[in-house]
Amino acid sequence: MAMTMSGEYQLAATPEAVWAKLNDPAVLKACIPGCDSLEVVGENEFLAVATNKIGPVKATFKGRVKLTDLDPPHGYKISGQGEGGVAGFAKGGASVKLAPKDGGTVLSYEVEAQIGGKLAQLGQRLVNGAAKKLADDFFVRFAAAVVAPAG
Amino acid sequence: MHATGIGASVRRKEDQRFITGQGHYTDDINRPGQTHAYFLRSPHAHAKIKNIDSQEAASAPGVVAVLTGPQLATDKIGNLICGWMIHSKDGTPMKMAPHPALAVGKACHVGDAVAVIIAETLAQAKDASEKIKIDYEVLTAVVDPAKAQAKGAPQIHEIAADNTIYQWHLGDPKAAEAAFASAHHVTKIDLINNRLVPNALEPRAALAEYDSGTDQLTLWNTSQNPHVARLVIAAFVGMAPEHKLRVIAPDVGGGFGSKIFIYPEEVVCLWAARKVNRPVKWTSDRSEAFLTDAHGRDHVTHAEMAFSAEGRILGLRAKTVANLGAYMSTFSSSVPTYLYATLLSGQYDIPQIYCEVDAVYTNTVPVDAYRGAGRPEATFVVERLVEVGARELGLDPADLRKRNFIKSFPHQTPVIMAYDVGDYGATLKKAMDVADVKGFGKRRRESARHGKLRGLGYSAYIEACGIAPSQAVGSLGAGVGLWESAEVRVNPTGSVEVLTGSHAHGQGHETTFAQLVSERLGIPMDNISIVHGDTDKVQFGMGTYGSRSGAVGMSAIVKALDKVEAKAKKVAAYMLEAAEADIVFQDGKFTVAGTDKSAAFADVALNAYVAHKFTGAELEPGLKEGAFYDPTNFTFPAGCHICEVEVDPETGNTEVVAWTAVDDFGVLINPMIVEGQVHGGIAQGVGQALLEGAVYDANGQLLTGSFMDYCMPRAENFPTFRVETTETKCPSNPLGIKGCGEAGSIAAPVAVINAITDAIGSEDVIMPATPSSVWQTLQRIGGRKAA
Amino acid sequence: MPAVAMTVNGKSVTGDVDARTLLVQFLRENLRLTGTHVGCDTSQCGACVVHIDGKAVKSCTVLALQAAGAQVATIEGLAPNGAPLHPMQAAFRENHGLQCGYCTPGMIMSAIDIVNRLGHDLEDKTIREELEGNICRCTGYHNIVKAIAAGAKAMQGQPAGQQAAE
Amino acid sequence: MYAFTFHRPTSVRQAANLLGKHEDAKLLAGGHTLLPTMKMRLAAPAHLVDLSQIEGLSGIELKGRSISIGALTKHVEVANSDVVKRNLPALAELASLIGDPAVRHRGTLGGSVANNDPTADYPAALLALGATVVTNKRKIAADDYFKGMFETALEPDEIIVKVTFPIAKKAGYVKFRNPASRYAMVGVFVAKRSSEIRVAVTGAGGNGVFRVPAFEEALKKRFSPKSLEGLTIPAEGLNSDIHGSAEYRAHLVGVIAKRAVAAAVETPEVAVSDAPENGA
Repeated sequence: MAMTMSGEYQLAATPEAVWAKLNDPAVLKACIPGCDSLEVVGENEFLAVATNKIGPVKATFKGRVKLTDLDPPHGYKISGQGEGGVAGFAKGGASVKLAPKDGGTVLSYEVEAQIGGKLAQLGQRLVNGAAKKLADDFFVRFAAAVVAPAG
Repeated sequence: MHATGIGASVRRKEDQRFITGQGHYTDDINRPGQTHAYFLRSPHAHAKIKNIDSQEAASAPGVVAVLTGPQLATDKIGNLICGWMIHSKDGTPMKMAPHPALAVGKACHVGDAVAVIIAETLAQAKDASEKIKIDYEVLTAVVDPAKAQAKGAPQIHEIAADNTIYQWHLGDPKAAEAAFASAHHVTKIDLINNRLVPNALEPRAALAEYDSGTDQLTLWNTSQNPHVARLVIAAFVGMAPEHKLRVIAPDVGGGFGSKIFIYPEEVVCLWAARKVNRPVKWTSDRSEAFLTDAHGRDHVTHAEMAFSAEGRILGLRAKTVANLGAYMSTFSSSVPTYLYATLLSGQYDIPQIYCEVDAVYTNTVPVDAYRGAGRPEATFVVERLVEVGARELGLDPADLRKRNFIKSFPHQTPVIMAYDVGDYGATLKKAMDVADVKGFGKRRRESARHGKLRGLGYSAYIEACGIAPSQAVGSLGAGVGLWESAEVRVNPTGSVEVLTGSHAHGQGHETTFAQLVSERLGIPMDNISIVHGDTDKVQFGMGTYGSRSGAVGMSAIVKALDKVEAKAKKVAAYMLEAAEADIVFQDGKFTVAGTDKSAAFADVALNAYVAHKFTGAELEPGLKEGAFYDPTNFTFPAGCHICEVEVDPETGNTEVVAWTAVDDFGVLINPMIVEGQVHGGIAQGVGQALLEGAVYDANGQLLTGSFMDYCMPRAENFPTFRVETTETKCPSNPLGIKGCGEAGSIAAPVAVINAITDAIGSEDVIMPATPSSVWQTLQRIGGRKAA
Repeated sequence: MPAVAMTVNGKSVTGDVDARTLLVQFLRENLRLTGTHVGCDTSQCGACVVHIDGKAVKSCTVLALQAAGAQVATIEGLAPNGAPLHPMQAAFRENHGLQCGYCTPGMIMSAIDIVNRLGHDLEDKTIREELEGNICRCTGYHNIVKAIAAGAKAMQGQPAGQQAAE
Repeated sequence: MYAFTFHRPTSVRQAANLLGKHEDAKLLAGGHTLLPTMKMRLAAPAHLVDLSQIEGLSGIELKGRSISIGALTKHVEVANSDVVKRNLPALAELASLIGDPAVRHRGTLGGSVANNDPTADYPAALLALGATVVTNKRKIAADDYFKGMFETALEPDEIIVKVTFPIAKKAGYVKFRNPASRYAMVGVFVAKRSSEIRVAVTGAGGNGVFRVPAFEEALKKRFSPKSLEGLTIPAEGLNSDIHGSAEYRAHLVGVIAKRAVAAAVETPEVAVSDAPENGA
């Protein structure tokens, strides 16, 4: 099943500062919900393992995360696809845009996510809400990370 | 008629074992040393399989073998086939893509089997399956039949450009054009016949065993036609010669068409059983069934009906795109063609009909015959056109129907079929009486007082059953003849075994067939056994589908009984020392005409076997006769169903509040069983109209993959049905019977939709008419219909 | 493997089972009581209904270990070894309340449970509502509803011990 | 199902210890959510802690102006309880609408509340009635308990012991079922107490059960279905799936709320004066 989500956050930092965080693997790891590990495997490419719980369902997804269409400090596309074993697979991408506003930065995103396999077949009741929540979680945490002191 | 003869509602013989838990379904059977198969299936709708690494899985605990598609070819196991050849308008044959039992190089739908794990226990097989690493390259999928032929759509099979399997047509386009040009009014509709998942309650299963000493393979499976399964698996898949393969379909828990076909899993179980030299068992679970049982329907249609100023139908045109899914299932090609377009005349005298059908591949589960197969789709088109036409012309829908009914028989339609007999006016009239159509206005006002919108919908359907004359279906492309066989074995003590090539999976053959024999031979039902479903016992048979077991299967029994009687008369003539011509057989006794000399049936049977009264030179000992019966025509059951609904305009919820069915099935052998068949058919038809529908997302993921999202009809979805019959005897078989198994599912969907559209005053209603979709329509038309 | 002991159709049974064994698997595979069927994997179809301590439950959604010490009744226990049919079984036959027979054991066990809870005088509407956990694909439910109404009445004169063979 | 170790503790303390000791342990009550998920291999707890042998976790008691229901009390017991039917008929009605009869014979209040499925019925009752979730560690007000879809205030080793429901003067629950799954597409619990009126909605929200202040305000003026005439809630944030759009669900919330109020109005007033319930 395919889902689209979007949102907007006002961040109290310059676009340059936000951009730096958006490209910091440690920040990404902290923001990807359930991320167990994020390993740099190439330029703007990571290997990630994330465990997500949706009610009774618990699935660990392993896969690649890539940053493309890099346009510092205006935005990029972060996309990933993961294999969740029996649960199926998930893939998706978020176009992230940064724009200066009121001395800070407006971060807006549009997420497209796709679920396949058993979760898509059996998880109607669970998946829509969960995907939205995961996307929200990511950007809520990111917003927090942006204003947090470095290190 | 006697207490257990033709026309009596005899209670079913088979029930004893089912109500006590003693049935023997495939999954109930176990063989010594049995292993379990688990299929690893593609989670992608369309993907290249670049590599399969099964090493770790092969050495996992309990694993006996891990097998993949390329090994099938190495072992010379052939592809599954579609057995009905359809040619396109331009004369080219249909584009049948290879369908290996395990995917080779490419997966074409979610659920396509990619590997099989054979292990000591099912849990071990599943555990091991998670250790298989498959490198997929995901390809773009196409799931919407209307988009499959579009430029730029991904091509699923090399053989089929534009994913087009065939572009077929029937009728005379020019004559139809002329009819439309002369029309006073043309009614046009666009509709979708929604994809359904058959969901027989018993999931499919297969158990295969190999005897290396005799090189014999045995397959127990959930099949509606074990002989055809054996034929295809022997002759096309090349698994084993026919005489070295035994197929047994034991008790089967419902089929509705989905168990006619030959599926990958049974082929793989046979292959694996020989490879590992141990029995291999596979039982589908429900989620797997959703992804592997052939689905039904899935048509996108534009249709038009031309009317004269007097409300006479002048012509019908339809253009349909039929989604056959990722591969061509066993009989898939015939469903949207010869089982569909040939019924577009409905019950009406329509001078011109022209129909075009494009069949396409998509990245979805294969589609094949499901209860009604083609005929529900045809009925939906015809009865929507008539209903909408009547409303547009301002005519009473029942009157418009009456005006156009075929009234003299035989009647040749413009679309092949020659209707033999019927009285459509009689079924409509009786249905209107039983449904109290006259009182509908009052009921509608009563509903309105409770804030509900009440509607009434008709469905005057016809079907072609008892398929069919072999020569006819052969000329239309069928790869098999559609006769049936029977053998009547009279034992020396006078008890009888009837071996039939038809197969029962809920229809009660053990009872109805015995009723026929009981009446004919004058022996009690308890002395008769009906044997079916085992290729080692029954010589050959074409199985059960298309409501053919009565009209064709029982006619074969009649033919064999004729031979038994003739032979028994000869024996009786010797016993009674009379001329054969003087022997009369009645009420289970052979009597010398005009005398009181007689011999009971059992005595004659004994004498046939002891052979003391005659010499073998003149008459062979024994009393056992076989027959093959090939019908001379289809049968044409027809009837009228009337549905009343109440729509809750606040929620969009539709409740079926009354149902009347009046059907003409010809002669009824067991009215109780016939009624039961009608009930079940109505439920499936109402299911299609209100509740059921397979939904794929754009990437080919099946979103209705369990009973959590695919809504099965439940008891509370129905009122008490009113089921009646009329009778015109079928002239083309010795019993005068027509077939009843599919009527309800053919008649019901359009009756429901005609009722809802009547209730809300808009034709814009899709199937399934879920509360949310009806509510949306109500929003579009601005609330409720003016009273 | 853990051992499990329970009473099934009045007989004490024991078995060693993998903890993940479902009650329905234990009944079908260990005890060879194959009258209890599996028709879905989401606890909806009701083909697997048995009674635990006198109450209808879906045996596909109970671990065998959870039934330890319980009284389990299956379709096979209603008329064991050629005993006369339970009135509900007889009513299903008399009213043609079954076709392929696959949902039937679960239907009958649910039907007896309905009578045990709601008594012998059941309206059609009540029966239809109470059957929401039992799916039949063959009959359209019409004759099942009739059978249960008739079976409920027939159970009235029945000795208490035979209400279900717990 | 994946392999796991099965535990059958006989006290809440033992059960809590097992949860504390094994990171990957799950409580098993009725099992009607967990076991199907495990069968699909979509959950793989290494340890299952079956609560059925613990005494005192089940039962229904009238305590002052509240009904206290043990966590392991089955839905059928709540549906049939004379105490509940007399004092909180809407809650009995709600329990009678969960799943199907066989499911109600196994499924438990505690299991449902702990799971907090966004389409489950009980959360609406807890929130509308202002119930209190009593665990082995503390008491949690319903307002603080539900934290979003499938999320609750429960800590990893916290076990629900019972839930206390203050008795309302009038209450009603109406559920519009998803026809396939029988879960709520929209379920609305309306409760009128002397202190306040609450309307809680389950099934519709992307983030689980929620209250509708606008409806509550309208009902304060007059507790009648008419007060909700024409009122609806915004579609934003509501579930949208193949069974119905967010707009449809938003509309249904208004319709079903009206019906729930009608149901509440029709029930005879419960003769218990009610006051903020504390320290039960």
